Amino acid sequence: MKLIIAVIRPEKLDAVQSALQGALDEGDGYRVTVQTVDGHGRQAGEVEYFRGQPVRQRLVQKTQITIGVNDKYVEPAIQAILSAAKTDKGEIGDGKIFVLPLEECIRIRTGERGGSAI
Amino acid sequence: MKLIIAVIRPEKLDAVQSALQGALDEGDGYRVTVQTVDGHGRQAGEVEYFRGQPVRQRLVQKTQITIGVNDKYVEPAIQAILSAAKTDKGEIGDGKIFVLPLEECIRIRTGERGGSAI
Amino acid sequence: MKLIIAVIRPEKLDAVQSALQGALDEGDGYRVTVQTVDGHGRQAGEVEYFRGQPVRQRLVQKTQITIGVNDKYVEPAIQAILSAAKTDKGEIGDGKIFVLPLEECIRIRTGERGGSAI
Amino acid sequence: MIHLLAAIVPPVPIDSGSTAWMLTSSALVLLMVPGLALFYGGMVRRKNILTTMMHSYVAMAVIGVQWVTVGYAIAFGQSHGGWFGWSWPAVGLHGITPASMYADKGIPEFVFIMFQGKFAIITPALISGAVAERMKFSSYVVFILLWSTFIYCPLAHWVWATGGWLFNYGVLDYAGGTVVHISAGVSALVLSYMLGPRRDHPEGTLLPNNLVLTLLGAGLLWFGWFGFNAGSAVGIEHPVAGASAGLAFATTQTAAATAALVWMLIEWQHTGKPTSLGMASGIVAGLVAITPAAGHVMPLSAMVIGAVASLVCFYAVRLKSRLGYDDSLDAFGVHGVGGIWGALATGLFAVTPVAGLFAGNAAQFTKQAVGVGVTIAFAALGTWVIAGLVKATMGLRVSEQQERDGLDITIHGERGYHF
Amino acid sequence: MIHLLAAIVPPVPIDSGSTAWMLTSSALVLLMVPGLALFYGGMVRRKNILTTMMHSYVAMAVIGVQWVTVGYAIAFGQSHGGWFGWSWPAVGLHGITPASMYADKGIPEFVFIMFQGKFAIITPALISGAVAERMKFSSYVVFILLWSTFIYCPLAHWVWATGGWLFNYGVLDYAGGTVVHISAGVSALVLSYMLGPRRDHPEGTLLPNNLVLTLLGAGLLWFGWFGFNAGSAVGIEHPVAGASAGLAFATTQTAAATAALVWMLIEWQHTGKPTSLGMASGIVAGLVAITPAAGHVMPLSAMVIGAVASLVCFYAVRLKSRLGYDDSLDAFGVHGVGGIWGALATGLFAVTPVAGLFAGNAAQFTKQAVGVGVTIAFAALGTWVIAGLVKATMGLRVSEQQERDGLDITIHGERGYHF
Amino acid sequence: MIHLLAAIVPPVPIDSGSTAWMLTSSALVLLMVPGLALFYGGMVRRKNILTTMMHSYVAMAVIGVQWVTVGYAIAFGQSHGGWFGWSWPAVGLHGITPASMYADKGIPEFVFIMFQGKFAIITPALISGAVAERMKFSSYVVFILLWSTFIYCPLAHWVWATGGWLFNYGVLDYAGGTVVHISAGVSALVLSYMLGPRRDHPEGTLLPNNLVLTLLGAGLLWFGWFGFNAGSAVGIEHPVAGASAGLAFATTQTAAATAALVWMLIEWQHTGKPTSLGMASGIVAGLVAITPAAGHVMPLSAMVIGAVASLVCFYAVRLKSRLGYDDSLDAFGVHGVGGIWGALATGLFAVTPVAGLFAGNAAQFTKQAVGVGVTIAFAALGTWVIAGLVKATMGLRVSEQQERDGLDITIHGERGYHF
Ligand SMILES: Nc1ncnc2c1ncn2[C@@H]1O[C@H](COP(=O)(O)OP(=O)(O)O)[C@@H](O)[C@H]1O
Ligand SMILES: Nc1ncnc2c1ncn2[C@@H]1O[C@H](COP(=O)(O)OP(=O)(O)O)[C@@H](O)[C@H]1O
Ligand SMILES: Nc1ncnc2c1ncn2[C@@H]1O[C@H](COP(=O)(O)OP(=O)(O)O)[C@@H](O)[C@H]1O
Repeated sequence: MKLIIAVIRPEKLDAVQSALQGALDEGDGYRVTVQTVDGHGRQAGEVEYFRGQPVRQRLVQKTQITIGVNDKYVEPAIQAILSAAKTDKGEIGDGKIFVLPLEECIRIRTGERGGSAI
Repeated sequence: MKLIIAVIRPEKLDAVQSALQGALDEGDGYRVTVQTVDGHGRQAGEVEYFRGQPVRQRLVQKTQITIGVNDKYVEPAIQAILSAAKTDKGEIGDGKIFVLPLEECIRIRTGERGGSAI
Repeated sequence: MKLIIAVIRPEKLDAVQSALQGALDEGDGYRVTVQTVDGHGRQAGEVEYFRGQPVRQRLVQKTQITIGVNDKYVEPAIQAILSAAKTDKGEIGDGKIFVLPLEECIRIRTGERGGSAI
Repeated sequence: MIHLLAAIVPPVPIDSGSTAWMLTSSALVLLMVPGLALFYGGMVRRKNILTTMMHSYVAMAVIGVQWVTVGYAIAFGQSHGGWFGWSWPAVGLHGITPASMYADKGIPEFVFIMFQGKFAIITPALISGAVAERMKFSSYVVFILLWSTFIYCPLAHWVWATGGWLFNYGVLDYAGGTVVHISAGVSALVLSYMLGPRRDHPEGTLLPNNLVLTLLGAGLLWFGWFGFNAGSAVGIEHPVAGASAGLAFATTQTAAATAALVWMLIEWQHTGKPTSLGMASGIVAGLVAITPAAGHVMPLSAMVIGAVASLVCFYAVRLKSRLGYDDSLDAFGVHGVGGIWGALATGLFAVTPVAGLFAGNAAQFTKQAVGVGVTIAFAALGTWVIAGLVKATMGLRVSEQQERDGLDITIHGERGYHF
Repeated sequence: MIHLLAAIVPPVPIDSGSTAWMLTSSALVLLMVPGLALFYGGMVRRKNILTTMMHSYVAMAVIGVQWVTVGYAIAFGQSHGGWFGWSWPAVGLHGITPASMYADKGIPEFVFIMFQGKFAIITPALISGAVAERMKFSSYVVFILLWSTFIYCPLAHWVWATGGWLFNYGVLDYAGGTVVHISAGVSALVLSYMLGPRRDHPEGTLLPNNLVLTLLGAGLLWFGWFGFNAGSAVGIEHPVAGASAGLAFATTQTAAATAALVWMLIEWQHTGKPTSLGMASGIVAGLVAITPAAGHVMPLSAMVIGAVASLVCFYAVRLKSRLGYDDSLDAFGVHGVGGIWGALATGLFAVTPVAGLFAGNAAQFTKQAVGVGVTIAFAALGTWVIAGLVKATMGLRVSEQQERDGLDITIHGERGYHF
Repeated sequence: MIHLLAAIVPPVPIDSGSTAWMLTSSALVLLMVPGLALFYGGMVRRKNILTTMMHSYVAMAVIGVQWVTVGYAIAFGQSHGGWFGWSWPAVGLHGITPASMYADKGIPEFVFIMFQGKFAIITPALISGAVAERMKFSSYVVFILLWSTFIYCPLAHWVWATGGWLFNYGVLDYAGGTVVHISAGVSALVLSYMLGPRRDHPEGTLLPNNLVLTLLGAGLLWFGWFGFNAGSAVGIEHPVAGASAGLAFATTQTAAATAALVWMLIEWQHTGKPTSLGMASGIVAGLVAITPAAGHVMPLSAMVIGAVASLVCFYAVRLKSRLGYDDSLDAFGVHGVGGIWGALATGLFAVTPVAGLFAGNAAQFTKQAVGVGVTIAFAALGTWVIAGLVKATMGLRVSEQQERDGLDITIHGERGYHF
């Protein structure tokens, strides 16, 4: 099992969710946890103005999604994210995917553990 | 050391915190980091209305808690979460627990590392 | 590759970002993802008043930063965080750093994988 | 408000200045309803902000219609033995013409009706502070409709209408200490007992979602209250925009300022933290307490009334945790207690047009005490009956799950904020 | 508003009561602009809240200047054949003195100019509801400047100025059913077709960022509308603060309350969820519909007008998804449809000073229908020409990326909230 | 405001229209305080929003009490050599009765007292913009109490009271250019120097937490300012709701609109981003600048005054980063600079009742310059002394940790939002 953490553009969330649904849904829906984050990558923060004075933000708003998957779904999930989160030609700020080892997964409702709980 | 990440119902946070305190507090408090997330699992998002038109949200608000623990506390922590986060008979949307390997842990205040820093 | 997750005081974020820039920037910027969290450690939550009645919050607002780094940058990143996030003499509530193994990293823009994508 | 029977006075020409002030006052009192919605709405948890605001807004809709349909007829129609009014032409206002004048005040009757209608709207909305975060919305709507018809309208008749029995007896209530605040506050208390506390109440991490709204609401209330009190000169004199209105304006301002200051000082003394909620609460407590007295007392007395209002309300609010009822936003603690103090204080400090105890007329204090006692008894009993009926037929409370998930999404299908 | 030519009446002394009410009314109508900004601003997504509010605020700036420069001269200057006005002394108001009186109403002409100027400001701002979240700000500014000068000002002249051709023909429009609401609503519809829908519109997860603001905005609108409608007694009688103002106040209050109640009941019936947005929409629909009728009909008729307004607007709003245009915040669905209903209803229910159909004067209904038809045609055509010109020269829409990232940051360089 | 000694004029009967307008104006000016609280509150960081709002609200409490206790006596009591007033009956207003009339204006003295009291409340609150995010709350409270008593009240006496030395000399200040805006703005500058900059100020990521509040605040200020300026006709003529009020209303509206437009255009030109904060700032700058001139100049002059106000304030605000002081929310940049320009412009453009430079009376410009100079000197010196005393005894600034954690939680024990 792996835990996939991806940081994407907020406006791509809808597309990514649809792509994940395509890749992961086995009939009982797909599962994902989403949160709002601020990121700093090569992309610079936005400039805002306060009474005529420019203020450059250090961070840009991003969306982070977390998905626990069984091993055989890792690559499909990555491909789904890649295809949906990338802008036309790929632009700075498109984001990043991290894959972490996941040792255990437990469904709170039933107490099931492991691959079937994911 | 493990890093436990659990996604629970927001309204269960108080109960889970109390349970964790019971399981983890060795006299110097218990430690946990909490954040607000949005999730998609088998549970469907809520329906809202905008001038008579129903709008189904894709995501449901959830609470994510993160706990770094020494190995012997992994199971007690999981049990505490399971007992406190589950609704009476277990309902869809009760949430999930992920356990990740944790290689290192450092207390910023002292610079201590490893199990005693957790 | 490692994923470093650090929970720090919100008011230290600017200093930590500058320190990370010093430690990690190889000319193409440094990368970090930031989010607002609530924490419970030895530090107690704040007391607020509601019509004369004190209400102790269980949680304190913290900032969490996440950084994916190649192995040789792990220690410099940790040192940067430690130096910038610590209050003068080190106070309860200064925060914690977790280091997790990172198996894969993918740049969405290019599809690059591994160390060069980080 | 004291006023004469329209029928027996000769027609007076329009006084445009008085009409201007009464139109303005009526608009100001309407604005108090959104003000109240913000004041209350800011104090609840995020998941209940819309339903809390809707408690005020729906009063504008429901009582707004009820008032022109039958409310005015019951409150200000021909008196039946001093107990209630009824005049067929007042039903749906169908017999009132633009040329109908109100008494001898030089203003169109429509303007008086509207001014009074705004009082009828805000009074049940005040009650809603006690039921926040757990009352069924449909039951609330039915409750305020019945409450307004069977408690508020008769009470307004007793105290304010020519021929009303408390009016005849001589109870002074310039702008609604008994009719508005005591009646709403006491009913709030009864209702909070009947509803029971919020499920997660005793644990008490119920922090206000947005104190900015509460402060703004208090500001709008203060602003609108000038119409409420200084507009109530319509019961006293002609022209309406004259000496009595000027006095009422001055005492309203002075009592609110003093009460805000005193509440802040009490908090500073007690906890070291002068809160913005305390500031807002002090403002409202002062405004409540001066309401029955506004045009009857001098500014220095208004200071005392305001100062004492904050003292008694501050301690009344703390009582609640000891007595175990859950008056969520202190509708009783502020409006009930503040109103009782204000109505009694009118009997102490009044100088015009009638003297009070300190000016040598002890009888007036007795009259005020009777007015207070009658209002408490009538409102408590009436609420107990009406809420009992609603409870038996529709139920008063939302389900446990609705309360947990918040009333906004479960009842109204909306969330206050999408940030 | 019906009024006589200032030149031919003998001077009347200042009536301080009427002046007080008109000063107050003018201030109240100004407050409707921030009210509208909140009403609309709360409904859009967080990334567009400031630009949506700016649509209203910039009208205060741009039309505020245009009105005193040439707008008043076009609308209320010497009539040229009933088609438009022009008086050199009215340009920049340079020939008007503090002592100049308006007609025979006992108020300074400056006060009348200001009152009318507030109407000129809010009308184009109403349109902005249709263009939210995608129109270029610079194009919007140019558009409203041209629209106000070439559509609003002439239309106000036709309907309200002595000598205006629709005025002479006998169309009744107490406070702006045709001039304000139909013209704005129809222009909004045309503009939303010309702009096209928001890119992410059909998917429809476009939830309002802050309904608290929308509710507060509706409350401020209701409050300000008393100035809008009851201040429009200036067209009818002297003193202005008199019988007609009183009637207009009463019908405004009654229609708004009834419409709010009915919209809520419709929603309860349809979806089981009485929403706060529905409450706010009902309030506005009722206020819109009563506007042309306010001082002409009785309160019971106002109830009917308000109730029907919510019915027709509720269904009109639903039409939009079927017809495929994206009137983002329902400027047409509420103001256009509500205004048409109100203008026609005035022909049905009017009793004073002219009778309508139900009082036996069928001719008045015809006149109203003509007024509605002319306004629709003129506004639609005019908007099509003006927006066409702007589109050809400056473009109407923001870029795809600006729309995606939000107009606040990309156009105004700001974000509404930094929480 | 120019007014005559009450004692020497024969009693005038109540004019209900004037009284209506003055009651309304007093209420409107009170609403400016919550308006200011929002305007300022929206601009600070989230952690300081409540304390920033409390700076305005606490002025309602503290100065509200001070004014009826001694403030009015000092400002408008019997003049002692033109330097300060004092009348025993005015202390606690104990010798004033509802029947006491103000001068020959046909309004109760209580109404005049209330109107003036609202000015006394808002003036120190304006200063708070300079001290935001770092001043100790207790010190702020003591400071405004002393400042109002020893700077504001005497200054009001000098300029506005019959017998005041600047009044006798002939300085024109219709509604408070010198007394209110210059005095507050200059004191703000001195105080910001004495306090020193916010610790994290130069790094400058100090983005406003909620511009929606700032826009709403600017809207409420605009609305309330009609009472501020057009109500100040009370100093000029009877009836108060007459020609002078009408003129003041028209110039207020025109200057605000023009200034808002010009500020927007300057920003568009400079940075390409017409901001909502710029819109709000332009509105306020225009309102400030027209204040002393409102009833003295014609609308075309008001346009020039408004336009120039935005120009000078826009550049004055930028000065601050160069001169290194931290006037957090530009109390000096907008109120000080705008007030100075407005007071001088009054000397240029005045036409009624006295002529200014452009109407051939150069002497008036000199008088205005003297008025400006005296006000600057007195306010600067007085603030330096008072703030110095407070600094020496209580300290002016919060601790470093309080500033870091935010003043809301550390001083008031609250957070603005719990989302
Ligand atoms: N190594 C990293 N560690 C943490 N977050 C990262 C890392 N790389 C990218 N991110 C997150 O992804 C967002 C987008 O990154 P992007 O600018 O597309 O990366 P790159 O510059 O590598 O193409 C960043 O704002 C940041 O939130
Ligand atoms: N595999 C997963 N990956 C990421 N998040 C998950 C996963 N499974 C569950 N979650 C999170 O937990 C929340 C509750 O899940 P739930 O509906 O109870 O899961 P299940 O359908 O497996 O019982 C989801 O909304 C989501 O945020
Ligand atoms: N073991 C842990 N698991 C999860 N979060 C932790 C842990 N230890 C610390 N934290 C986070 O770091 C924050 C600061 O911790 P702190 O009080 O400085 O820790 P300590 O008491 O160990 O010095 C906490 O509020 C919490 O959010």
